[in-house]
Amino acid sequence: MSLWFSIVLVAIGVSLLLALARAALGPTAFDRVLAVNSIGTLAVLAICVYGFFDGRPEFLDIALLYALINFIGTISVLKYFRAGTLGDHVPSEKHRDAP
Amino acid sequence: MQDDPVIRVVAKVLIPTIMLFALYVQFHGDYGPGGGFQAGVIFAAALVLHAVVFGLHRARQVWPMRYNLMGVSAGVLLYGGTGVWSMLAGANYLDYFALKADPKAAQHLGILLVEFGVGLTVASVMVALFFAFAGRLTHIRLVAKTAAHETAEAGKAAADNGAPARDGDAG
Amino acid sequence: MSDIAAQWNYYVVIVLMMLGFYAVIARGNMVKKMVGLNIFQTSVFMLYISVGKIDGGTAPILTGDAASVYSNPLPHVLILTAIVVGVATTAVGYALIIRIHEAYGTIEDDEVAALVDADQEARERADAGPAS
Amino acid sequence: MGMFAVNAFLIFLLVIIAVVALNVHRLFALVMLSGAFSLTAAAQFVVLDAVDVAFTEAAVGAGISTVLALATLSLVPREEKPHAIAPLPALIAVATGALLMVSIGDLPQFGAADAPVHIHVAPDYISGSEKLIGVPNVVTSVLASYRGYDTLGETVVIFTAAIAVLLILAGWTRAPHLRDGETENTHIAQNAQDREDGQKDAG
Repeated sequence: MSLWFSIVLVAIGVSLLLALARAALGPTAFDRVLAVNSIGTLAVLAICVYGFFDGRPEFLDIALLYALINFIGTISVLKYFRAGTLGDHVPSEKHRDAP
Repeated sequence: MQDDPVIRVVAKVLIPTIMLFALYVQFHGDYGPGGGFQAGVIFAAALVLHAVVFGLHRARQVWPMRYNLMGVSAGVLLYGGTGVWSMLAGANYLDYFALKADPKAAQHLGILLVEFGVGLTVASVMVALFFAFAGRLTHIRLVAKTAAHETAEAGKAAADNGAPARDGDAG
Repeated sequence: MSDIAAQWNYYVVIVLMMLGFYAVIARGNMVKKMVGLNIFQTSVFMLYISVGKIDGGTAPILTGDAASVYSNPLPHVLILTAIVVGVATTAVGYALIIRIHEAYGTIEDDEVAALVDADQEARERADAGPAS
Repeated sequence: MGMFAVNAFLIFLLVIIAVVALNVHRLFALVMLSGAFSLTAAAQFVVLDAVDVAFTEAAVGAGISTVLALATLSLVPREEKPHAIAPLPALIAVATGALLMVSIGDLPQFGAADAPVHIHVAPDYISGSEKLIGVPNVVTSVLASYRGYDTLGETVVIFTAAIAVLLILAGWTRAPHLRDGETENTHIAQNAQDREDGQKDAG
């Protein structure tokens, strides 16, 4: 049982490194957004697997929170891309262009 | 974001869920991981999501700044008030054993009140921070418009009096 | 070597601290300074939490089993509040950065310093004007 | 052993993220990487048994911090001026780190159960939380009951920070008097120039 959890943890670790490489190199900003999003997803997985590995699976709450926060973060970044600001459009002046 | 139906629907489903989760974290903090600090931040995150998806002015209508400021101070007051209550009951400041006859029930009550105060303050503070940061651009433009209006009015009044509008011209 | 393996966390925490410290004192960009400060902060958090860890221990949420060993809850309490206070102070820092940008049009600290000096000279010139 | 491997890997990952983050010049990438840093740090806290801390770090570091940083980036320039490595600060940082590393040898071993920090008040907290307070989560009972004054102070600090930010950002402001493309500084310089010109005319 423990062996399988170890294998899964190693797989998650390798995927984390790959996602991190994409976040660091990522030619466009969207690569970075996706990479950070998958780092978050992998962290959710890692916490779940580690919880069972450690014998205290009641900490799935944390994984739940991660998933929610990850979603909010991604939506905020996309809003920032589209509008250039997290607040309201201000029509009276020229908009700042997205990066 | 306002015109994207998928994101609007997902946000409508998710915002109440996140708020419910925040309340779960707040009141389940005695038995599992969680507590006032975490719950406050999660609750604020739900409002951030609302502001990002539906627009800041809508979020300000849903969660008015006036009441938000009251929340910021009410949390600290609730925390301090619990301490004062225990003093009135004849014990030291923040000594919950005096709140009730049964010691465990007293501790539970004290921790519940204090954690709720922390949660209220943290949630309101985080919302206030986000509104202040995201609303900065609108704030500047609004004040600029008012200032320009006032300058124009003052200039008109000065022109009517035949006096120069600028100090520099007086020299 | 076994010493390094046994104290691995402490060594890596210090490397993290050095990185954050360098960013705070050497980089001119204020947003980068703030991120460096956050890295510094996280390294301190990590040190505290590492100190609180006990081998074979579990999270300090009572299981009802008398035999279980719990990690030390005290560092957790200190760091939990420190994280929330940390984000509040970070927000004050970002707010000041926004105002500095509105006032000087740049967030590089050497450029801000040059502008402040130039403005000081302009003021002195203007004040010295009536005497000459 | 499994815990040690996961712990060592995650904390090594943190260093990699920090190095990469300090080397990018686009502030947007910097903010994204600091979000990833927080997420990894939170996973590390779970491995080190600090579940409450992990909860807070995930909500604060990855959520609110990232959003505030993005809101800041929408108001300030998004590129950093390229910098060479500054020798003196690098020397200071390395010297500080070296001093600390030398003193690590005196710390109790990582994970040792008989370290001084574990035998002072922590056992009292753990047994008291069960018998006296009746709250299973020891962190909550220490936070709200044993160290209630401490938490009151932290709450007041957060309150103060909110007041400060509201005064700085949402209160009275001088920026509106400026025209497009002007900064406060050009405004002051312009005033000085105006005064000078005025005197010349008067003279």
